[in-house]
Amino acid sequence: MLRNYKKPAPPSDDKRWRLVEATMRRHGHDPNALIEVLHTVQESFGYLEEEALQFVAASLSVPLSRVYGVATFYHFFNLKPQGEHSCVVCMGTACYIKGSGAIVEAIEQEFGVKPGETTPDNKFSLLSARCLGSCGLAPAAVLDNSVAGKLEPQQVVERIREWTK
Amino acid sequence: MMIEDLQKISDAERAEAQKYEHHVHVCMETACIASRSDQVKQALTEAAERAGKPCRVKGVGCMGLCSAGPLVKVEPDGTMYKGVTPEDADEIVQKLGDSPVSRLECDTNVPFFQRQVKIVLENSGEIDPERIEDYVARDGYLALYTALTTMTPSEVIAQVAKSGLRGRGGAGFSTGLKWTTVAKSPGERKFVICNADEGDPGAFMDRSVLEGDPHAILEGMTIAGYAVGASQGYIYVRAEYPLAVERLKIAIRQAKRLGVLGENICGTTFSFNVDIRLGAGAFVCGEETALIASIEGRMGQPRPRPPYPAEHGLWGYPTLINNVESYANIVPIMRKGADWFSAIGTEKSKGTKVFALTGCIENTGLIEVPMGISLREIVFDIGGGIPDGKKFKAVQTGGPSGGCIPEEHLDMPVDFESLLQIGSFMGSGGMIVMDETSNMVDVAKYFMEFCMTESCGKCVPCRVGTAQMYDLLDKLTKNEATMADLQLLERLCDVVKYTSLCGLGQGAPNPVLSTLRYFRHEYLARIQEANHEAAFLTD
Amino acid sequence: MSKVRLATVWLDGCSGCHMSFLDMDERLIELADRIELVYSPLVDPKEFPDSVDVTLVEGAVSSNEDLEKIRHIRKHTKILVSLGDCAVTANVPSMRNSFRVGEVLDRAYIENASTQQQIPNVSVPTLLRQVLPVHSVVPVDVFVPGCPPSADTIHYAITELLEGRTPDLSDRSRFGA
Amino acid sequence: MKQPSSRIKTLKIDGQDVGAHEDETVLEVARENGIFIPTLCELEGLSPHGGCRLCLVEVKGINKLLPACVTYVEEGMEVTTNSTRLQEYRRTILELIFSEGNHICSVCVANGHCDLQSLAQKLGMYHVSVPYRHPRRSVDASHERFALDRNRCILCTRCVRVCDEIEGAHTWDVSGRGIEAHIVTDLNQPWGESETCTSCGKCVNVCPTGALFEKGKAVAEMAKKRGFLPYLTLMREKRTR
Repeated sequence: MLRNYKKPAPPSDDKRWRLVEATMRRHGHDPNALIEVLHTVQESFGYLEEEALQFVAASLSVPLSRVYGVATFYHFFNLKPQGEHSCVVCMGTACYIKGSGAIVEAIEQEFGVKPGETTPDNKFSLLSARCLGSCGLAPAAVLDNSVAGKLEPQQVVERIREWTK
Repeated sequence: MMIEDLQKISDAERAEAQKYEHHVHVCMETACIASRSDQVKQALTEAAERAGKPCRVKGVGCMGLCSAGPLVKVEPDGTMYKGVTPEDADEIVQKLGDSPVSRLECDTNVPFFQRQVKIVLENSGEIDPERIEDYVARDGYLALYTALTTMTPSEVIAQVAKSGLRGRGGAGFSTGLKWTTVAKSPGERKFVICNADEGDPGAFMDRSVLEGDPHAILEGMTIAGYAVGASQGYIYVRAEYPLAVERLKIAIRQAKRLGVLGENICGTTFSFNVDIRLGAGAFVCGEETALIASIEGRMGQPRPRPPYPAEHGLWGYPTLINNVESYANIVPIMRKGADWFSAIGTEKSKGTKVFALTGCIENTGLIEVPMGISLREIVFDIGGGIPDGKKFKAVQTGGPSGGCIPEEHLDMPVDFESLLQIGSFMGSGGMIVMDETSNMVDVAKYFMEFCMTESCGKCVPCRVGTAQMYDLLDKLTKNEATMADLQLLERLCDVVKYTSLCGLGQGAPNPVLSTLRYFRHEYLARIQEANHEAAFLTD
Repeated sequence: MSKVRLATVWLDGCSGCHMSFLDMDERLIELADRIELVYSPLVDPKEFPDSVDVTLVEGAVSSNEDLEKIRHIRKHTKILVSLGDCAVTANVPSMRNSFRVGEVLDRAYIENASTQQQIPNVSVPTLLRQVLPVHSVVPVDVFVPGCPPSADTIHYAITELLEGRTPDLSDRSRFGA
Repeated sequence: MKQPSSRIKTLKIDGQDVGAHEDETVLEVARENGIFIPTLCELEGLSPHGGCRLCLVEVKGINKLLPACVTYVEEGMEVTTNSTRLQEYRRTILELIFSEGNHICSVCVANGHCDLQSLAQKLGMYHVSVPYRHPRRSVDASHERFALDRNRCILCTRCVRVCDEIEGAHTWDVSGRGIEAHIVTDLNQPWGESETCTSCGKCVNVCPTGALFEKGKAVAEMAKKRGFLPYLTLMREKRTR
């Protein structure tokens, strides 16, 4: 690495970049910290925008295509902004056996979005998870960051309807 | 940090506990919190204050019967309440020391509670996972202290080896042997990794242990670090488990402050640090070489083994990787001895196994049973059988690499070898019960869809093979498949199983193979009912 | 000795394989001593005969008409040979498979048509969802890849079959050539 | 370059006694002895990948199949490279590769110069019995001199490795995973707009199929020149000595 190489400045004066820079500093700008840093970016901004990827790549001295590869390999990362509200339906085996498929179908029908999609008005994103580890409450979903269990499709649809009013 | 300090904390904690006549434990795990247990705890605390009773309310880890949450346990009488709401708080507090609130009572004198043997879960439901003092009061960190001050690393390894403990992550490799290999591998640095990337759908054992007893993992890892000569540990945990991550962070902070983690642990020259690394939603990272790639900040793609991580692991250094449950067994083994541990279980599979019992079963939740128990005891005694008068059809173990076990094998003992023999797999401990309404072709398709989307894409058989098998299963479930399709499916199962690079691909055909083995008639029925023309028609 | 009854059919392909067949030139005359060409775009009969020893199929299965034809042929043929890449792999015709049938028809008959923009629907066969290689519809006995297989390859394949052997094409033919 | 100090091992490949340096792979030794093991992702001069699985061999006493490209020789090893079982597995793997993309040899620039095409012939894979998937994949022709047709990409990652390890640019990488995986330049912008690409063309020449090609080449005209790779690797090793 070049000894006098200057670390790039953040893309804007948005204060959230400080959180990202703090994570990078904590890891000594080590290229190995890429995933940790991407987590911080997503936590701070909600998704990984292109200029963020560029900034992280330059700061950690990681090739652009590798940053993009990592960001798209891991399904936890979003490259597009998410809706104001989100519903993550668990598709783990226990939830599947207990009918989480019907919940997804009901949401698809009512709001016209498939898992991974956001409504055009940006109000609501439907997501699916591999397993929330809340199998005892199957079928379960995360409605705006809180886990809810033993759900009926209609119950979830009504909750989302309130969000999208 | 000296033994006297540990003793002092322990004594103080016990003395504090003595002040209270009643102890109310509220489960504060993801599943119970989802049923508002945090509010229940708050309400109980306030109710106790109002009533002025000598009562201590504390948040604890999993008590097992997750489907009946929020669970509340009252000590010393051991009354268990289920489905508690904040509105019940006053009544529960009023009745303390009196007869229990019968409408909320959960009978603990049943096989679900009586048949379990708790080693890994010994502290779950007993201690407040966010207070190290509570852990210390139950002899926490005593095993570490003893190991560091009275045993050599090879004596520690010898004890683990003698216990007969086998890795709880799935394949059941001898833990002692793994530790020996890492200890003997030359390397200027070594690493200890805890695999907490619990990705099997329908499995939450590791989450429960991390949320309910995080210090047990830290202590187990530190003992491992001492044994193999590592000074740095990583816990690779799923980002989907925020509460577990939070509790681990708290635990690490507290352990460092107490001097049982960090520099010069327990006043010795041994130093050991633990950092958390977050997964990012890739099941394949449960595979150890992919996990290492992920900690190194790269795509989680496995590489061919050998060389094994024990010799050539994180950044090329010898690396010990065990899963959460394996580490959780270390402290009890060190404290109670190898002989005590190896007396539990079967000849080749020692100790206990934690299972997440879910699906179409009366008692859904977390159980810990001795190895060698029969599946029938688990499903019908502990699990309470199938609800709504339906008939049992199969139990699925081993996650996406496992298999579906039919009624005829229910009397088989649960151990590593027996499960393999009947075409399943111990796996990490997910156990999903299916009743007569489950269609096995659908189940096979469900798991294949999982493997297809979780395939990293590096090797051809897994990347393309799982997609092709999924398409064939999809055709079967849509009643469009022919006998030729079934033959092709079987041929692909063989190729993918034997030519894939890592365990994900090698195991991907198992759900198909096991359902074909025991439920072939369901596949044939789909073919007989099929309309073969549909596949050709214009869209 | 009675002659071997040979048929050739042309499904969705460019007829190049048939051209290559004709490129056997004078060897065709030799073959004529041992073979009776009972059905082919090259000869008159319009009905596929009830009993054929060997059928060479050029072209992929693209329409409901192809589908019916190849099933009928399979029923009445002892040895079915996929001749050329279209029959073996679906080749160029299958390039439409990445798109929906509607999209393809729109592109061909509406978007790119300067006059009479209209999708033909009278007395033309219906297109299948996907263009398929022959073996995904009926069992195939011999595969002769190539685009087209050379006259030498075709001659070799036929003479081997006449001798009752399965042709080994390892040095003679490959996809695309 | 083999170290003079490296020890010699003796082993059997397909019944033939062979000697090898201990730091050699089964694949290298087989090649030295004129024994053919099919490969696709492997390319001499690049780091091993182990993804195509065509070089899997049987080793006596080990119940798993091992990739010859990353399996090092051991004393007394008995290797079988061409059993009926291996032949069948290899054909099926080739069928899977053909079924994954849109490989239409007859209209491909690399027709006649393609590793995949010639392996199919060599291993006797005359038809693909698994259904073709016919994915809808994009073509990137934004670069001045080269183009990428993802329909013909088999994800061997030779381009990714040559760009990273030999050219040092790391313009290419794999995006996504599983059946959705595909190669991208930089942050997935058009190749022609890549800031890191040096237009050296190494990726084009190591590509085993017609996925990466020079513009202006018609069907069957895209022959690949790979002589530079062992040469550059050798020169590098000399320099670091």
